[in-house]
Amino acid sequence: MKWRSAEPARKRICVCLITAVFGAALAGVAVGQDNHAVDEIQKYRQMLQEGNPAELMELKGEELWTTARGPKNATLEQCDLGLGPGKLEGAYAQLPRYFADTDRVQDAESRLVTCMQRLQGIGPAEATRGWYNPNSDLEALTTYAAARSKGHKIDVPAAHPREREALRIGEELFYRRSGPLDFSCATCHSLDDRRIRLQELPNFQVRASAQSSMVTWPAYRVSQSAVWTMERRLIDCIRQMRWPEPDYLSEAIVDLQVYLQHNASGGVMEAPGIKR
Amino acid sequence: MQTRRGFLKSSGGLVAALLAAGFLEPGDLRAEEWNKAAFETKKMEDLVKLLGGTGPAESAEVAIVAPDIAENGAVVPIGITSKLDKTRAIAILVEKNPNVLAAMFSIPDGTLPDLQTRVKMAQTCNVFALVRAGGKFVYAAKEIKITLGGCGG
Amino acid sequence: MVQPRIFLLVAFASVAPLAFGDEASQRAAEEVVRKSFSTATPDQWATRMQQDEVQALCSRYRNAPPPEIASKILAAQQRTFKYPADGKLMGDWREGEKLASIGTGGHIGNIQPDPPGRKKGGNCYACHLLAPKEVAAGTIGPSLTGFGKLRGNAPETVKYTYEKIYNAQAFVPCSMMPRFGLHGWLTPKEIADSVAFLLDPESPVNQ
Amino acid sequence: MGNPMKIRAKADGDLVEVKILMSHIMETGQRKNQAGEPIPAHYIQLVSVTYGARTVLSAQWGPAVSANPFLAFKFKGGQKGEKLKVSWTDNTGDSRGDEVAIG
Repeated sequence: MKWRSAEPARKRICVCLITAVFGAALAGVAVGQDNHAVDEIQKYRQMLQEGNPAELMELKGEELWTTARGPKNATLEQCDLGLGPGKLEGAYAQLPRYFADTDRVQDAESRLVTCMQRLQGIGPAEATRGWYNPNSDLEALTTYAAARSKGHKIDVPAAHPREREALRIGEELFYRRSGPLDFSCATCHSLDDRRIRLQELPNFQVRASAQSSMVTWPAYRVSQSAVWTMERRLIDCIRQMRWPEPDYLSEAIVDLQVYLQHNASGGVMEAPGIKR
Repeated sequence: MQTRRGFLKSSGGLVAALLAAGFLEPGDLRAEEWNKAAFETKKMEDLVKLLGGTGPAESAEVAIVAPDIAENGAVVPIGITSKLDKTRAIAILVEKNPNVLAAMFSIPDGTLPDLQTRVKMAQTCNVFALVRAGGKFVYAAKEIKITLGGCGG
Repeated sequence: MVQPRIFLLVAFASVAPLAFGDEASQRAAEEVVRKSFSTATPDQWATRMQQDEVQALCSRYRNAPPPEIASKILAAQQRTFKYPADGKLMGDWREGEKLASIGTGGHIGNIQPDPPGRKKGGNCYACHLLAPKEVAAGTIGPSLTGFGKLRGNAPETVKYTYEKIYNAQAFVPCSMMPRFGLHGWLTPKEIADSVAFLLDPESPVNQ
Repeated sequence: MGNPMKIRAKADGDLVEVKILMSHIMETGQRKNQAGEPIPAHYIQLVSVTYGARTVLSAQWGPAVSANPFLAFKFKGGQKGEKLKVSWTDNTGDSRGDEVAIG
């Protein structure tokens, strides 16, 4: 509880600065401009909702899921994403979670790689090759899996000791500052109602805000003309922080997702979303 | 709910379908081939001339439905409606793109002059909706501001 | 300037606190970081992953250090300033304006690195409103519109502005703002140009 | 041959509302890759939507249409259960056709 006091205190300082130093009138002008810009951006996003190209990735993922592939010439239909073999509906919303058979906490993508290896005989190197290229197989499968959780509540209680440990590490990583810009995830994501440029930023310390973000990933990013999964999103946030690139499917990325999904628990999945 | 089946594996059928459309008038957009020259024009007036028309004049009967601000120039949603009788063709132009023409549509009888698509914009500028109705070219304009979102890198 | 510790109603909507943030958790997280960034070169480790003392403390205290830690950070950071060789703390606002919009430079990794030598900017607009004409201005930090108009550009103000950009944590311990000068992200000359963008009466920030 | 399209066609009385998403990179030919080499142009040029023998929309596109193009329009006279066909051809000669039953 004690660490939560940080942001309200900082916000108060900001408010003091704006009103005392710059004057209420000036602040008022700035807010007026903001509102028009924000309204029009809302309109922009609403128009994009009409047709989300992520549905094309969903289609591709479905085809990959149901097509026999690999040395074992098998489909992924018996893949166990946590609710049992072949039980796909709602499974993504409960990830990451601990899997006894691999003795690891896994997110959707790392679990899909496990399934590809065990069911299809496709090794991790092949399964993940070019994963970050637009429309990659693994991202398509993840998008398909996430879409099969539409309407399900995110539910990551982190009750298992290993999940609890991942949550502890995930929170630690969220606040970890380093590099030439002193950034951590918290730099952009621990304040309410803030924007970077015109992009609103979720505050992952606040449940409702964390939910509004996490329920829409994976998402089609219009600036990239591609669907990004949460793995990709996090790896790129870290790139923007000017850190080195973390490994795909690495423990750090899974643990961060445990923290984010835990905080967003209760949110109803709407993925795939569409974003800037 | 939705059925889907690929039916066309080569381009032959498409050209035939476009030829069969019969939506064009002589000297107008040519259905049988992509109009390379049209997509190389730099100004709306030049495009209209190329298509055999004059003008165009601004018309309140044509409307552009689009946000004032787009968060990314790579995807700008544009809706166009025309209240003019005999609207036979609609084109979307982006004033400051390297080539001005983004897309043109022919509107056969029975299809409403009301469509939506998405275009790329290199920078803040006017978008034009060019309409050919009753043999005349008219247009509507709307400025759309392209902003930067996100971290900037 | 030490932040008051205040509890607001936000706690209601906050996610159930974990009350971690102890040294053991921090050490465990570092272990995971070691394993998870396997492609980082030794140089990248040293310059981008290894935490300095301030970064480690701010991480541990979730950017709200207790008073004694906060004072320690302030004192140490106030000794870090370096100034331009020519002593001019106010440069060319036009150059500062350019730097405020540059968000590229310094990206590494295999997926989307910057080309070598790509110019680094301050990217001020990511977080601050500056010239009112720029619609796409962020709100992570306070609005700086009219900064010079309101404060003037007396030598103390110029010096304060320079030092604030050079090392924000010399004024607010664990500030979110990058320590642009300390890390050499911006050169003293570039910081002076940014000062001019904020303070010069001709700058669009003050129009 | 390109990837499948996503087509929605919904009849409301006599009026059919059509929404189409196509999978295509729509590369302009004016961008460069990380090595500084130009990325060749690759974009859809011709689009046709047919209902039986009747063409209900045809289009010519340039590289300024966004990646993974979206197209929405309405036409009169379509019947529920009947087929609607959408096809495209790009500048490399590749093409794709898909069909959907009007819902």
